[in-house]
Amino acid sequence: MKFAVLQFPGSNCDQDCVHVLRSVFGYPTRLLWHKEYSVGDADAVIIPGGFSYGDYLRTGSIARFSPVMGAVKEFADNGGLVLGICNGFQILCEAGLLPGALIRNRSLQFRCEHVYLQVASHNSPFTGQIPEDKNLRIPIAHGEGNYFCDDETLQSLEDNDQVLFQYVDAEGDLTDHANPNGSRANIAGICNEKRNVGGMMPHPERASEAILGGDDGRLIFQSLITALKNQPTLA
Amino acid sequence: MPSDPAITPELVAEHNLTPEEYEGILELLGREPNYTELGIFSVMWSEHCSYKNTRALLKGFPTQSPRVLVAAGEENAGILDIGDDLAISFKIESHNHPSAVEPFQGAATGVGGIIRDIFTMGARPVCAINSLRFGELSNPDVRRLFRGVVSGIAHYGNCFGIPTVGGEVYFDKSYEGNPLVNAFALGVLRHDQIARGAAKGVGNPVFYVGPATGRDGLAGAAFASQDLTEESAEHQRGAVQVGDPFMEKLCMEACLELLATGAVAGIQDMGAAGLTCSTCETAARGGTGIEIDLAKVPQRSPDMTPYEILLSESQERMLIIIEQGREEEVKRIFDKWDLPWAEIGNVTGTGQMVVKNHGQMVVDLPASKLADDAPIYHREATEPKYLAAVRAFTLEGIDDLDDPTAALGKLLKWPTIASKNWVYRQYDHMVRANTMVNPGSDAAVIRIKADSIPGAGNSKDGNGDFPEKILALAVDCNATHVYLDPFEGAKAAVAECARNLACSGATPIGSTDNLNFGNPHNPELFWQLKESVRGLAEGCAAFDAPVTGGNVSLYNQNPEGAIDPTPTMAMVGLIEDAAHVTTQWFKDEGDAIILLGEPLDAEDALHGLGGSAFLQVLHDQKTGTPSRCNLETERTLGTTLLGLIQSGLVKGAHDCAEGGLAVALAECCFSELEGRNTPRFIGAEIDLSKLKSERLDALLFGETLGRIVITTSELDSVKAVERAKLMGVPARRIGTVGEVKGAALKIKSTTGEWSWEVARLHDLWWNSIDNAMA
Amino acid sequence: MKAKVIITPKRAVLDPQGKTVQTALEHMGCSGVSDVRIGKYIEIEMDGDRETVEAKLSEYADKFLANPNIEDYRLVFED
Amino acid sequence: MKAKVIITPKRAVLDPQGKTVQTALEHMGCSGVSDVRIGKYIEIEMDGDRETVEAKLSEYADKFLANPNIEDYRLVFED
Ligand SMILES: Nc1ncnc2c1ncn2[C@@H]1O[C@H](COP(=O)(O)OP(=O)(O)O)[C@@H](O)[C@H]1O
Ligand SMILES: [Mg+2]
Repeated sequence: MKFAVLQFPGSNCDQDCVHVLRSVFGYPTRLLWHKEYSVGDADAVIIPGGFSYGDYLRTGSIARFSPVMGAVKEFADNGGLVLGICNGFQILCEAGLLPGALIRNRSLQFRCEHVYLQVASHNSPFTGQIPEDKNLRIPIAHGEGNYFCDDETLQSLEDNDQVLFQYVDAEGDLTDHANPNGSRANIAGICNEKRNVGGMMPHPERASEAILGGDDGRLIFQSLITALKNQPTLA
Repeated sequence: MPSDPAITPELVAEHNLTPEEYEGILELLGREPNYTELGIFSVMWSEHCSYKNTRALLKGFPTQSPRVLVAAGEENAGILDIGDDLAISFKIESHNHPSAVEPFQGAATGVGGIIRDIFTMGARPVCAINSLRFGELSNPDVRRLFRGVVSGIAHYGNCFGIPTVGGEVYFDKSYEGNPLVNAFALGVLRHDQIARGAAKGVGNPVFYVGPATGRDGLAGAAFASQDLTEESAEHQRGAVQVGDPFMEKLCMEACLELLATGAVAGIQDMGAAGLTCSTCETAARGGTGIEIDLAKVPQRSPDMTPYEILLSESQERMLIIIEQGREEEVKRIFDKWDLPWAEIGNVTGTGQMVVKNHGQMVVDLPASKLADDAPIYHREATEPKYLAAVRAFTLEGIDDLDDPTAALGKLLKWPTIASKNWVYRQYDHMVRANTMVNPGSDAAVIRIKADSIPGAGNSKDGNGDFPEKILALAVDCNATHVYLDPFEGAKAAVAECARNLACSGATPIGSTDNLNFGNPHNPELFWQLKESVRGLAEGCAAFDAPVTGGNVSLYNQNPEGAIDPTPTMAMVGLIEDAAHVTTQWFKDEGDAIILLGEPLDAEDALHGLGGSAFLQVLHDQKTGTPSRCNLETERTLGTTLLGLIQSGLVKGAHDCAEGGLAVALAECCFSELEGRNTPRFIGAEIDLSKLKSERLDALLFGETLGRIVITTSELDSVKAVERAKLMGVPARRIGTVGEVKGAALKIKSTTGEWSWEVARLHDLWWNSIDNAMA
Repeated sequence: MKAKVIITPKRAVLDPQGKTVQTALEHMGCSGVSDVRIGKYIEIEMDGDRETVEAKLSEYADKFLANPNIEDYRLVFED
Repeated sequence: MKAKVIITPKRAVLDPQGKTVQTALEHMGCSGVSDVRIGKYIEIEMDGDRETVEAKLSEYADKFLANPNIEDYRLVFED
């Protein structure tokens, strides 16, 4: 099983994702430069966090036009698994691979802190291995993580079970207080209708080793790995 | 092109050069400088670049140890060995005046500048910290500066992708209008990756990389070396420098990639005095000369004069000297990263810094004289008059407390003591997935893993048997104490750093300092500087933490007078084993609370209340001789604590600083947030009735140095106390960690017993700055 | 020629920056402000006559400069 | 009434955002772009006649809405 982690100018969580997949989980993982036209032999693609192109104009707006994103689109259209984290989520929304958009946090401030996530759907390659009643504790670090979509889109996200994660408080309640950025319906992560493309603002790669104060993020990578193992195309 | 103005005494003065200095230039050149050359001397001989007022003092710093690979002053930053062929490079630098004028961009470019210093050494920057000073938050203009500075640091660091893992913030009237912004960065490299800022190899081509040069921050170095007045802020020549962290991130990646090819003969960032400083310093270090043609330098506007191009401080630019014949590598790598580059000249053997414009000579100066022969001044120093009153202060008029209940709340709410979460939650402190202890404990702790080394992260194989390292970082300076006693206060700043490192389980290995002072021509202010440097030097020597580099920022004043003397000290330590990483908060109910160190200094007539937060907050008095700093005691305290931590006895450790023992205990009751809006509290029952003290206020809030609160399991408590005593450190059990449910801090003394709801104290402490900024 | 692209947040989209500025204005004593919306103002210097520039810019505004999910835009030409 | 505050980066000041967008446009095949500068566009709905609004807004633009160190602004009134 092989992973590719995209690298745009300004990506800065690329190495962190490589570290987790390679050193924590032990899978071959390579960086994929934004000027590449193919995802090669990768079985899954991670779009990491950071400030691609400085986040100028709108987050993710420039990165989505890079050659590699054409390849990612094709890969996703063919059912390939793609996970966008933070800036990766923003890029996927800009590219139209996920619905909605991520706008400025309502506090207008960048926020770096641990949040609690409720798993809204276990029916996805990104959440399949997370125990039923478990809420995750994972850090966020973003200035534009305020998920916005129109009412219709929100309805269809809910109808199709596309919401993956929602911000909750320590007790597991879905409150406004628990919402760090003003996202609609406390949304922290979603997937597409086909369920092979996922995006989330929190950083599971920063929560995959106990030495960093928590490893709930591992469950997300573990889900991805299990889903890949079960993919019929993979021996 | 308009012709250059004639050199008149007025023009010389405008360039901040004294008539004597101008005489020196005439002598050095044997002729009159032209206008551009005058500009060059003005920046190269400014305090910022030449340290002309402080160089003599700085000689007193300890700069050597077996770990030192590159010592202070040799290069852009020092380098220390951390074992297994690995090394670190770190440095602190100020951006005070630019931040006063334009807080957001000033602070942002300050972070950018220090990061450049680090990757110029060949190291990959892996973390940042900062030290900030502002006026009081009740002043709306102070809030504007504070907000701007913090978001500027956040903007640059977050976007660049460097975790800002710690820092300090103080609020005091003396910084009104003249905030201090000291930024620190640390990078990692292998021994064989050390890069040099020297122009080696006659004939080697000189490259300029990075964005085009504009009229940004013209003569900023000179500006930093003037008193900050309304006028100088208004008339700062040139445009405000705007930082582009995205560009810098690319520039760093490209430079590290280029360095790995072995094609680089020398590399230097363009910081203060941009092209001027980088060309003449590289030539001076290389013992060579350098010749460039300005026509080849990328420019943002078509009509820039040589003077402007040479003195511009446009950001994110580097000067790189390439081994002849390997020019293609620069082209390949910088094109890959879509970065502008230009070949602008070459290394010569003449010893001269020669600048041409379209082939026409504009500057011809002896490089090493320009870089190294700036005048050196031994300024007059006289003890300030205010110190007589400080020393005369007694506690006579200060009634002791009957009930400390309200006082503790007031102190915790005081912005200087209150939680700085409003600040650090805006910083990405976890990017790079290395941060083991986040902001909020005594020191930040990060691990160094394979992808921290330049080049290693890109290798195809896993990280293998990479020997992970763990580092701790702290930055400290109680400038009130320095103001009241510069020598002792400076020593105390070093001791506090060392204590904070010890509390996190680390042994100090090196330090870097930022001297923020007023006008050195004022003998009283110069005395503060001189005494502080002496204190820092003694302190660093005592902890075997050689100074590997630093920065001087003088002329920090507002119309009311100078800032409190602020010799900011940052220290780095090594932690041997992940199991030794220790945080400040209480861990489990029933644990024993032990105080290491003498509760009160018997020889201190003020019992630790001199210059204390308590006197400032509750009695509105900023005076009194502060607690003495006994370096020998502090050193023993540190090694003893480390010994206890390494033998697995210690569950938590927190030193006593501003606000004294009571504030330290309260802080131990608040752990780091578990999650958003989710604090974790734990109570404590403290019995101080066995401690001899004439005054309750001194016992609870006095700032006697050399004290650390630790916790151990009940089972280990006797052993810990005995071991400490055996090492010569006073130690006594003072209480027990209490319940989580309805957590309360209870303190008993000979005169009474008081109880505080931890949640309530936490609210005052946690939300104070938030509320002030709302 | 010089063209301007004015990008404004869609009515239905929450504009946190606009809201914050509005509140700040009130706090500063600037009364009577009932709405603030903050968008972008892009000035582009570009070769070609008005028609070509307009065609090109519409294309790039549609697909890149503005995000139709959350923003509206209009082009402005002067002198 | 409705007023607009148009805020643009000063000429002499670097506009990294504009530069990045300019390069991006080129890479996307939008040729002939020689300059891009990105500023802000603020729409304010406010009580009062044109004169009062103008006076007020100038004051707040100077001290709050624009950053005089790096930005210029102008007020625009329409209908
Ligand atoms: N400017 C800042 N940036 C990041 N973290 C900060 C800043 N100021 C304070 N902190 C963090 O808040 C905590 C408390 O700081 P401080 O009160 O200075 O502690 P101490 O007295 O132990 O030195 C530390 O963990 C520190 O790193
Ligand atoms: Mg401390």
